[in-house]
Amino acid sequence: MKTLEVVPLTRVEGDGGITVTLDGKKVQSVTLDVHEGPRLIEQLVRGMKPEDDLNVVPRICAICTLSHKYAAIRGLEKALRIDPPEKAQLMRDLMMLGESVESNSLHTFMLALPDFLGYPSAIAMLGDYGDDVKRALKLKKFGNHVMEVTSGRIVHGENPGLGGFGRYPSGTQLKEIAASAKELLPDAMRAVELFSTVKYPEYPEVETVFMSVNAPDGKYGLAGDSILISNGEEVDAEDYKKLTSERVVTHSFAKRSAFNDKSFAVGANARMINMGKRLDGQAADLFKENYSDRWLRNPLLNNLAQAIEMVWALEHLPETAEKVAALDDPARADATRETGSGTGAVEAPRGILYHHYEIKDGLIEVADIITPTAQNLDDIEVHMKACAEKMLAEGKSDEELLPALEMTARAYDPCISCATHLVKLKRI
Amino acid sequence: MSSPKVGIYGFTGCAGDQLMILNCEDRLVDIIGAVDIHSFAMAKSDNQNKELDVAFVEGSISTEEQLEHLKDIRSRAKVVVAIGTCACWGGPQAMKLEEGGFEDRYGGVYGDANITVTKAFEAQPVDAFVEVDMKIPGCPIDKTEFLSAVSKVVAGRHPYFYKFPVCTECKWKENPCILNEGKFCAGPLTKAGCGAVCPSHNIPCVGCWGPTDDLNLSGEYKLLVEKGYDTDEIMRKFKKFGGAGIAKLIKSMKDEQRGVSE
Amino acid sequence: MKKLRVILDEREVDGNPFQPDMWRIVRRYPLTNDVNFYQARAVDVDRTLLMDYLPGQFVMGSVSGDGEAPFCISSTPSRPGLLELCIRKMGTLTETVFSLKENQTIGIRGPYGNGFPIDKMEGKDILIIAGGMGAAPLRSLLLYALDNRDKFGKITYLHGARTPGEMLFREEFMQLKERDDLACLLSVDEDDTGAWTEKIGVVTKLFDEMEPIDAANTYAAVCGPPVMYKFVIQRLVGLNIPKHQILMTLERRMKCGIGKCGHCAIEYLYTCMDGPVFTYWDVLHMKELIGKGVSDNVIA
Amino acid sequence: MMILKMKKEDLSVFLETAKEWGELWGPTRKGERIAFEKVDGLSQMDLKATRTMIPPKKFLYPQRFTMFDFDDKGYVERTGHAPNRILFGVHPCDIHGIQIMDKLFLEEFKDPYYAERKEKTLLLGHSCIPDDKCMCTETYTEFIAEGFDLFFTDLKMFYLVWVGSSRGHDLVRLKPELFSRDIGKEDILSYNEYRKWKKSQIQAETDFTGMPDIFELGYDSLVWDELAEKCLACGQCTMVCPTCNCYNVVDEVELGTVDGTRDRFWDSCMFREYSLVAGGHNFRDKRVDRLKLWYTHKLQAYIGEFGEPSCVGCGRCVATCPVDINVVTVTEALREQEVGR
Ligand SMILES: Cc1cc2nc3c(=O)[nH]c(=O)nc-3n(C[C@H](O)[C@H](O)[C@H](O)COP(=O)(O)OP(=O)(O)OC[C@H]3O[C@@H](n4cnc5c(N)ncnc54)[C@H](O)[C@@H]3O)c2cc1C
Ligand code: SF4
Ligand code: SF4
Ligand code: SF4
Repeated sequence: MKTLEVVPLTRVEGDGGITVTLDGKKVQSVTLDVHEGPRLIEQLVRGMKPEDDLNVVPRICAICTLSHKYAAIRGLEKALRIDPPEKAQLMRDLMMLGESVESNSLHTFMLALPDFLGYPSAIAMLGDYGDDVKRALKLKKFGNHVMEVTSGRIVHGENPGLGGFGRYPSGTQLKEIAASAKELLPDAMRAVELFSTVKYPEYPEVETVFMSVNAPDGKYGLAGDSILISNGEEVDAEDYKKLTSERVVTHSFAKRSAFNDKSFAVGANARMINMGKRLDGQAADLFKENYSDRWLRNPLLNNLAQAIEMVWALEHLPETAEKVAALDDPARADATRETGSGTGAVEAPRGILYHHYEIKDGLIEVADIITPTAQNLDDIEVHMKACAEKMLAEGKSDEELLPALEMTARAYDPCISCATHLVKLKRI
Repeated sequence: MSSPKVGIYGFTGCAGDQLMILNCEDRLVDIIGAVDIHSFAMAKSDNQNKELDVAFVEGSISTEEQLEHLKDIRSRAKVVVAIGTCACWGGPQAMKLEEGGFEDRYGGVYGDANITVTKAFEAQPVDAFVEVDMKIPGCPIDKTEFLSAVSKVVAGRHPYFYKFPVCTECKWKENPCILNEGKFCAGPLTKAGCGAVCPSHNIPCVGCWGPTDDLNLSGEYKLLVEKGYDTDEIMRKFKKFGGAGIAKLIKSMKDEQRGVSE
Repeated sequence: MKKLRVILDEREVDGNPFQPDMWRIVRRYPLTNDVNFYQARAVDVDRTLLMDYLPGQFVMGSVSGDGEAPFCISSTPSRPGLLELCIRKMGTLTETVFSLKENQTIGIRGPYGNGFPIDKMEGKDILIIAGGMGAAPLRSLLLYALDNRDKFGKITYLHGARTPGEMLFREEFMQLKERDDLACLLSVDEDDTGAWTEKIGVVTKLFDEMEPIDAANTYAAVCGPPVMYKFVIQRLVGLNIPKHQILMTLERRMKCGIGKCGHCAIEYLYTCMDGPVFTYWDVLHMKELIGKGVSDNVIA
Repeated sequence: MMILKMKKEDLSVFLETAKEWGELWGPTRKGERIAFEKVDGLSQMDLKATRTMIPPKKFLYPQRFTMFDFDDKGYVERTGHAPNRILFGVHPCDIHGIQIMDKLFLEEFKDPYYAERKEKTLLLGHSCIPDDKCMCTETYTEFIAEGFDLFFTDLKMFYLVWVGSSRGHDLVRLKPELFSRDIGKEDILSYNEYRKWKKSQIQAETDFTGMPDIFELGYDSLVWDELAEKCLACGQCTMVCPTCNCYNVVDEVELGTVDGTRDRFWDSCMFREYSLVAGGHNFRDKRVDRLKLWYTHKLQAYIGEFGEPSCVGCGRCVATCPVDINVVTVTEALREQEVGR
């Protein structure tokens, strides 16, 4: 028996490791461990005022900071019955689009592409794919800029709050954002071109269920009050526990989720699978050209989904920015009650993020945060196991096995640091 | 002169500081040119564990495994720089340092499951375990402040950090003082370096840079009590980011108050 | 070529008074294990000759990347051509300066400050009391007085250090002991070498060794660590030296050297412009200094 | 002094023309934030705002700027970049403040950075509407006779315009038709009325004249300790004060090179680092020492040296300090030997 260890799993944010235990030609187990220390954030925010919680929870993950902020805002606003003004809502859409461009460009070009092209890192790609690295940097910078303008700074901006924003951007800033988004569209198209031409190995393919939010008004979007499942079901976000039924595993500080006792996936591919038909513009065409039922099996296609989503985001940024600019700065909306509960569901770049709060007399009693990576972990293990088994059956060497496994895990765009999680233990 | 050998490591935190390094877009190429990056787990695969001139350490320490890794880094590095508030002070996960109750909170999340990877403990800043030569706080670090410090560190010089509180930068930006509106603001307690972003957005400073060099905690505490804040809430707000640093200050403030009342 | 500056009395500066000139270190050697001695000459030769100064004045030394700091001039204007500085390794800038080698350059601007009131001191007896680093500016005064020996009365030089190894210019001062036109008394707090032939004890002890002085006709100059002032001043006042004839150099944080940055302000005075040499009479009027070790016990 | 008359409605045209000389800056208001900002014209300014957060010192001496660029060969001064600016709407107290700064920066060892910006800034003063925090009558700064290029006194129906410099006169000559010398009895009466009105508006009562002695006598007063216990050492008072000039200097280096800049930025005597020297000795380690320095410098030492306080009565410290430490409360506390509520 031998053990292959991939520690640390590089190029995912945070500290994780994959242990694949092989028994001859058989895979005994595949475990993705989160070694990073637990932070117990949900416990720490108990007793806090909602506005204080909003400063802390985005710090769960720097990459999805705005998703956390927004999910918390949605959960808290529902709990406190706050009805945000239209301009605030549009600003939130805008900031999410920014985060989407930032994160998807980083992941596709800088983290995943080297895997597909056989380079150790994006830095190593500079010589042969200098233009693409530059493209990535340009897109990422723009995404960061949108996040900075809307949230106050690139990472952990405090501008978005309950009932509105501290300060709204100026017309000039918004105009610039609209113009840059239009200009950068070809760069996002290039990402689609790259990811629609690379080869996706079949090894990790296993049929899975996909979940995403159901964006309102029949549109493609990054937040919603109900959840779509690729089997056709739709569930109210308040019933998130049914969808995620969390459990603790002893080999990791990250909790796990399962749906009907089986793994499921969230992420850009899940969004495309569930809402792809709602896309418009060039993104719609790209989706139609590239979509196939292979998406339901192969997690690697998440990279392609992210690239198409980037096109969607850049196409929607200008109009959103213009709408924000057209409205006067509203006052913040106030809480209309002090006790209540609410669940916010938001699409972080890597999948659904839930923030559930129970508030009593203005103080948080329960906070429950379920991150997309926590939801994906089981699915990652399933697909990695499939990948290892098939490759072993074909007699592949360990040297071939290792990168394939890493690539599979990485396709989920896992954010290990934010998988440090949550929910009450379910005892059977 | 060969370029300095640098390692960038992340422990318990949000990875925001490593991300900010990656976010130095236009300067990233300069950084790569000026230093020899031996290890940067978040950004590259071919990492080596060798002697280092400078190790940048992000995140707080909260497991046995991390502690071992940290000690190994310290033994290999000539200079250890803590980057980000988690590494410098403990960060949000250290807000209850000195208060106890870690086991309960841990149980609240993991039940009585026996997690075997490694043993976890209450998060603490890097300097609680090994000697730290320099702290670059921030949640996350500020690009300008970071680059300014790194430029000097790799040249073997002492960097300069603003030692004054956020209020100073806040005034440079000409914001009306939030405290004067009767609202909480951690500006006077918090090290400058962020450009007073929050007050510049009409939002109180939340203290994410950690405590500044010289501050008057009891002065601000009294002021907030006068303004009608609940004492528990004040303490929670004080402790949000400053971890070990603020815990120490609160302890001495309480000792002082006890001394007065006796 | 940049326009040259004419300094001193008018304090008039053409161009940018913050502009450091580059000086080349022509000689460098350790005085103690944390103090180095530097001889420097301006890269622009004429500049060296124009560096006209008084004992007690200081320059702002610059190292690009580390900023600027004030340093007293240790050389005497009576021996022009070279600027001499003693620099102790203390922090950011001084650490870099400490590591500079011969032939490397350092930025210099100045001289600044008032210096010792040589015109008033001429014709009088001179009593110099140096402690530790205080020898740096006082050496300038001593050498100046010796170079102009006929213009001064009796010269007494008292110098204390912690150990023989920490005594600045030890050899130089030992040689001075040979001269019969001055009294040079040296002491160390503690002799860790076993080879020390001079006095042992704190610097104030040397007062007991010294010949009687003509107090009314004496100018005393003191420079040393803050703790030393208190005891030395007590002795000087006890000797009845008029308070305005007791000279002391004060140290304060400085960023400009020319009265702009504000750091060295003590009430209405700027250490850089009105000092660093102050009389004890001045100091008595500075409330901030009273009770801080400089002048308590002796106010009345 | 030349004093001219101008119709109210002509101001906007005049400023439009004056822009020929340089950028136009004036007081703007966004919510509670009042600041001198670059503007397109009169319509963007708020001339009723009593005080900007930061006085016009920021134009002559910005919060942070580069003094030198350096490389291994030496230091190259960075001047010549300041734009021409017209600063409109500067109140008398602030012009007095600038005069105090001028004394410091332009007399002995002229500061070329300050000098250049001063040279490139035209000061166009404007009369003001005092509030309860102003105390300019106590510092004799409620009116101003010099130190500006033009000064506009708003007399409701028209402006009286003082021409204070040759450059100010040049501005007038850009559109001479907007100005008249035709000043009659009514105008004089209404100007006099205005002066009376202005003085009557000042509510603060402080007596700075006796301060040097009170400070001397009260140097060890426990009142100081009580104040210092409240002081947050936030430095706001120094940043907003029009006569606080202290600064710090720091070198920045470019990554991987020996090139860099020598930068200068506002500092405050309220900070511990201010008097800290290498080796860790601090001449003003306690907050109380620093607080004393601030106030003795402004109200004792300066009066002792120049016969007037270096406070110009603008009320900024009154409006800004979160714990109510300011020239009014400090002088009162020292006089009454009790810290007020
Ligand atoms: C008038 C005068 C004459 C001096 N003469 C000498 C001398 O001949 N030899 C010598 O070794 N030292 C002298 N010093 C002390 C010397 O200036 C400090 O040791 C030096 O500033 C330390 O700088 P640093 O950058 O190494 O230390 P850091 O602690 O890193 O200081 C940073 C900065 O703070 C300021 N600063 C810190 N300490 C002092 C200080 N003591 N005085 C003024 N500014 C300070 C400087 O601007 C300095 O660059 C003198 C000081 C004064 C005021
Ligand atoms: S708003 Fe906050 S940071 Fe700004 S001055 Fe007031 S207390 Fe300080
Ligand atoms: S103002 Fe305060 S909370 Fe905001 S970024 Fe700065 S230190 Fe952090
Ligand atoms: S006096 Fe007031 S404004 Fe000034 S430092 Fe103290 S608290 Fe801040």
